[in-house]
Amino acid sequence: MKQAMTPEEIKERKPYLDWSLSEKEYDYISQKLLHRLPNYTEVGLFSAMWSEHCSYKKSKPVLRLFPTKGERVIQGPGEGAGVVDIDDGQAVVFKAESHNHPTTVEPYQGAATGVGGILRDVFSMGARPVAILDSEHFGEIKADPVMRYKLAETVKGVGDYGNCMGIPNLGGETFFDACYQGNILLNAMCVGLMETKYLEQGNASGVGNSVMYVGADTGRDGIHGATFASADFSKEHETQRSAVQVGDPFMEKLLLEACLELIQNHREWIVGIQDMGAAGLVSSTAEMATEGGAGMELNLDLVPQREGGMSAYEIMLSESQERMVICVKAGHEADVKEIFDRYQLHCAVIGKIIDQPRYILHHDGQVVCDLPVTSLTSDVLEQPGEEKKPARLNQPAAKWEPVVKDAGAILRQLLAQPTLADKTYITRQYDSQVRTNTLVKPGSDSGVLRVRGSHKAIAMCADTASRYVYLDPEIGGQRSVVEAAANIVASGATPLAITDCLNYGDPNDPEIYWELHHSVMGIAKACEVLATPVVSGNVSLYNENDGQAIYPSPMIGMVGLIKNYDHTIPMKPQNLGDYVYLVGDLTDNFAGSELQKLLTGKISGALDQLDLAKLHRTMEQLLKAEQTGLVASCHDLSEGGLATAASEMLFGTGFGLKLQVPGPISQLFSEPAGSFLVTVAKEKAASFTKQVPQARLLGEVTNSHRLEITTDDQVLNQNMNDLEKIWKEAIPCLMKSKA
Amino acid sequence: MSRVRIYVTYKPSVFDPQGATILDTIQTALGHQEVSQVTVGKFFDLTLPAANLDASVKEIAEKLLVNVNMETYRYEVLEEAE
Amino acid sequence: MSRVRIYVTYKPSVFDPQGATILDTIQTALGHQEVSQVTVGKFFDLTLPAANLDASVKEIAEKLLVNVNMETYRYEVLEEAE
Amino acid sequence: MKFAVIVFPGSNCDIDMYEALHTVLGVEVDYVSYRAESLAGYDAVMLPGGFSYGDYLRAGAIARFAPIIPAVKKMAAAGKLVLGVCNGFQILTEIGLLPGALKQNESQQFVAETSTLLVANDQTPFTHKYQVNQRLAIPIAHGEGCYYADQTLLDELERKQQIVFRYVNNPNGSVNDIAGICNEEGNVLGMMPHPERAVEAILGSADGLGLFQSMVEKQVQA
Ligand SMILES: Nc1ncnc2c1ncn2[C@@H]1O[C@H](COP(=O)(O)OP(=O)(O)O)[C@@H](O)[C@H]1O
Ligand SMILES: [Mg+2]
Repeated sequence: MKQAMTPEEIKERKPYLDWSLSEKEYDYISQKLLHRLPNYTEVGLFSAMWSEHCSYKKSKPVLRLFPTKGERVIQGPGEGAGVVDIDDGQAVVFKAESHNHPTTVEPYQGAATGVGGILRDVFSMGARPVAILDSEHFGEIKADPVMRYKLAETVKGVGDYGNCMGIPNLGGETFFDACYQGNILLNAMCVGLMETKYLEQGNASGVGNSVMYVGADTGRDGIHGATFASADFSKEHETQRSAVQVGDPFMEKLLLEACLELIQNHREWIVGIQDMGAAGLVSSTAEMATEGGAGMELNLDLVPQREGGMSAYEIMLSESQERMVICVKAGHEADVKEIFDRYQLHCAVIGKIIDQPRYILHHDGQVVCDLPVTSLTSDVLEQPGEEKKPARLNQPAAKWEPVVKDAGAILRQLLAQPTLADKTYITRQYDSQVRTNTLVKPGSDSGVLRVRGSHKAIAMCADTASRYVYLDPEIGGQRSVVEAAANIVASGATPLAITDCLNYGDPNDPEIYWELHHSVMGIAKACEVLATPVVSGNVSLYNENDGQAIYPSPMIGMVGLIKNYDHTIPMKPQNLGDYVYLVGDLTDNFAGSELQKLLTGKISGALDQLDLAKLHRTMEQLLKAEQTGLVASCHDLSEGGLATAASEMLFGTGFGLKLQVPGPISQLFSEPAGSFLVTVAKEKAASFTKQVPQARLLGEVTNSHRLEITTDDQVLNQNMNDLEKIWKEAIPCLMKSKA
Repeated sequence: MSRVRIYVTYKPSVFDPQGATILDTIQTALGHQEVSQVTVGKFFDLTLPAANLDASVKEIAEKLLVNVNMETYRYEVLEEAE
Repeated sequence: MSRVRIYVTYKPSVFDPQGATILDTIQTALGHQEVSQVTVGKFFDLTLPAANLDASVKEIAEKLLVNVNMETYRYEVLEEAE
Repeated sequence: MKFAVIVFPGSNCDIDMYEALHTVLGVEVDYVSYRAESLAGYDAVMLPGGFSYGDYLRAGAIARFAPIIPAVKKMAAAGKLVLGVCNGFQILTEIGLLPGALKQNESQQFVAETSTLLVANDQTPFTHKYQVNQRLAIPIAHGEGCYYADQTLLDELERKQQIVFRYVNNPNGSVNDIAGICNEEGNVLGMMPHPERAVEAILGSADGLGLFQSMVEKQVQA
């Protein structure tokens, strides 16, 4: 094939600038790595592999701050997904991934392929995906029909893919704020289970071993997806969008079953396996070769292709979905092929491992690429960003004091805010029970899944606290982890580890880099204190629209372990007359709260420091109480504070709560980190308070179906049926509005 | 009043898993090896006044019926009447 | 080879919520009050030899593409070639 | 009594059905591939839920050509019990073992929730452990579950008591609130709700147990 430009023309005309490769990087590659000018195909490969999406060149220095080790960590970051021991030779495998740009451009397919991609990451490790979670951030939908359409399509995309695969959706979050109007966020998380002995890694080695390609044919889908995802998303790009990736969950289901059959029954045939994600074939193969310390030679004419006339560059960078690469031991190619044939999947040997550390590509009878393997992967120039504390943080606004005249009216308004309102419109489109292990469906603090054949269960959640991160990246980062841990603990599970998706604006802006750096510091610190190492994650930068960045939005996906699922704690009160306790504190700082947004239309102010050690101690005590059967129900306070949490506990039950809360009524709407409402049977009260000394008795569970809270200055007394109606109808009503 | 038919199909380079599966079924399950290509599309029949037809159809198609990221369309007038 | 287009629609007695929803959106959200009816259908373009066309198409349509309990179809030849 | 759970490419509630029978009811059950051509030795056939062939075209439309289908029809003709759940129901209508068809939900959205069913006929081999008008909490999860039959067929179904389950709150627009129907002989049942997901109280409901117990007892009597 003819190269579109000669190396000299490339040097002169610098087309790589459009592909987000800088002149400095180009010069470094030519002078220091290759000692020659790269050809057209090679420059294309470099621009994709050196994009932030593949190389993490900007974020790597910051990511090193994360604690990644722990007693239970079997595999930390760097592989398809993190692997954490859950005893008995079993492990939980999980990772989250962002698909923000594709979802913003084409919500249905973007969301669907986001789910598809993260599933492959997990099953390429040898684990069976058992749950999907999704974190979605939208702009305001009230006055924006396009945003409503995007919400509907995103949800349909997440649902259709997971439903078709038969993997239950166990939770997520849906958040609304104007900062996502031009750039929505879709982070998908997958949790898998495996026998530890089947652990697979994405590496390729052993001279003479084969490189096999399996799954869907390669087409021109999503070419430059990786660089596209790493570039500011402005109007200009709207013309580039024909290369949409289309998901085929049916093919993925076959691929999943075939890969697991191969790994579990014939592990000895293979060296490593990896899915083709961002930057497709080049990224998967180059990373596998780097990982295995090997060289690789591929013949692109052997790659199954859906369209004729694709260039080497297109074949290597295609982001067609549902494809995997396997390094197969010499002599077992036919055996492997037999398995994939049986699932009616394409499978072809496309190359082999060679004895020099080079990455060589043949196409149309020519060598189109001949590079040192590591030049594409580990030799990337790291680019720690310049940092500058954002101006808004130098002088945070004065402390805001809410005036709450009618607490009932405020509560009703809060419950109608889409961020707080019932998400059944969304979760009802997701199958959450398929494969019959779901103990707690979406709608509680965490989703809980039984580990079939054992008495164990795993709990999981996905949380972001972007408003808090915006007001103070470091404390906000800590809060994100505390919020996730609180959800896990509320369900009765011991937090094990986290995965993350770091969603930020343009890192070349020093203020945004500072946000990234400081929020990661906060996350790292909280993970250290709460003993939840980071085992996998993903970075999504350049979340901007016409120069307007989103709030810094690190998403935390946490998984916890319940050793005996009889001790799974429900969110709803169970018995009339049970005592109600507050574990943790309320606060008079409303910076970043839903109340502040409701009453002032914006958020501002400084955050209070968190006492992480104390929060950790409290959670441990609460957990102990849960595991010894002292707790009847538990819910953590998050957006909307105690009043909202209490309402959520009562919805769908016939119960009421009668509480006495010292302090001004406004505090019922404050959002302290890591506080809980807990109900306890009266006869267990003494043991409970002994176990959790700081628990404060607030009142008890009634059968009036009213929420009655007396404070120092006001009484809140609301009929739960009225509140439930408001809460339930808010999102369906907004979605139906014609405005 | 006119009756208009708007045909919507995937752009040629967009992968159509449904079309691929149907073709495979026709060839293998039904044994019609002689069928060599299947593409799937949708159509919408609209009744609307003849005045300003072109502008109306264009707007309705591009704003609602067609996903311009991955689909293309064309339309024809089926019949015209008063 | 011929290129054949098979149109599949619901039988008239079968309620099509999709058409109704689209009509509603066109009228209210897009403000095109003048549109008075929308029906939706699918079509399949098949490439196959001209010989025995009618029998082949009938078989493929009735065995696979159409659920005769609720759908009807018709087809037309788009083009003929060697 | 021996059950067969048919596995089509894209089936995904096969394991749910298997576990309900094997682990919860403790009866003999095997997975049987869609490629098999015989069901000799089995007393009952279960077509599980999922997305056979991706549900491309129409739900259940392509599964109709699977090699196992003639054997399923043979079982039905021989009076053995055949149960299709969700995608299995869709397949049973596509292969003509049950009348009518399943359309996209009226809301045009996938719907997953626990539905309340009314037992409309407790005289079938699948429901004799229930009482007529008994309410059952059974999960549903489908996008194409709107049962359609024209008026003539509907009248006939009503007259011949082929309607086995109805929804209390119709979630998908099915005519006459139909959630499940059987054939005239009563040995083939298709239903959109998932009884196999309702066999353990810790998962939310055990109301589906009666259906499987009915099948097992029926067989023992036979
Ligand atoms: N997009 C979504 N997908 C799945 N579940 C969701 C989604 N959005 C919200 N949920 C579920 O709704 C419930 C409430 O969410 P949220 O208010 O974020 O809970 P919390 O404040 O406890 O983190 C949770 O169970 C959550 O898993
Ligand atoms: Mg919570």
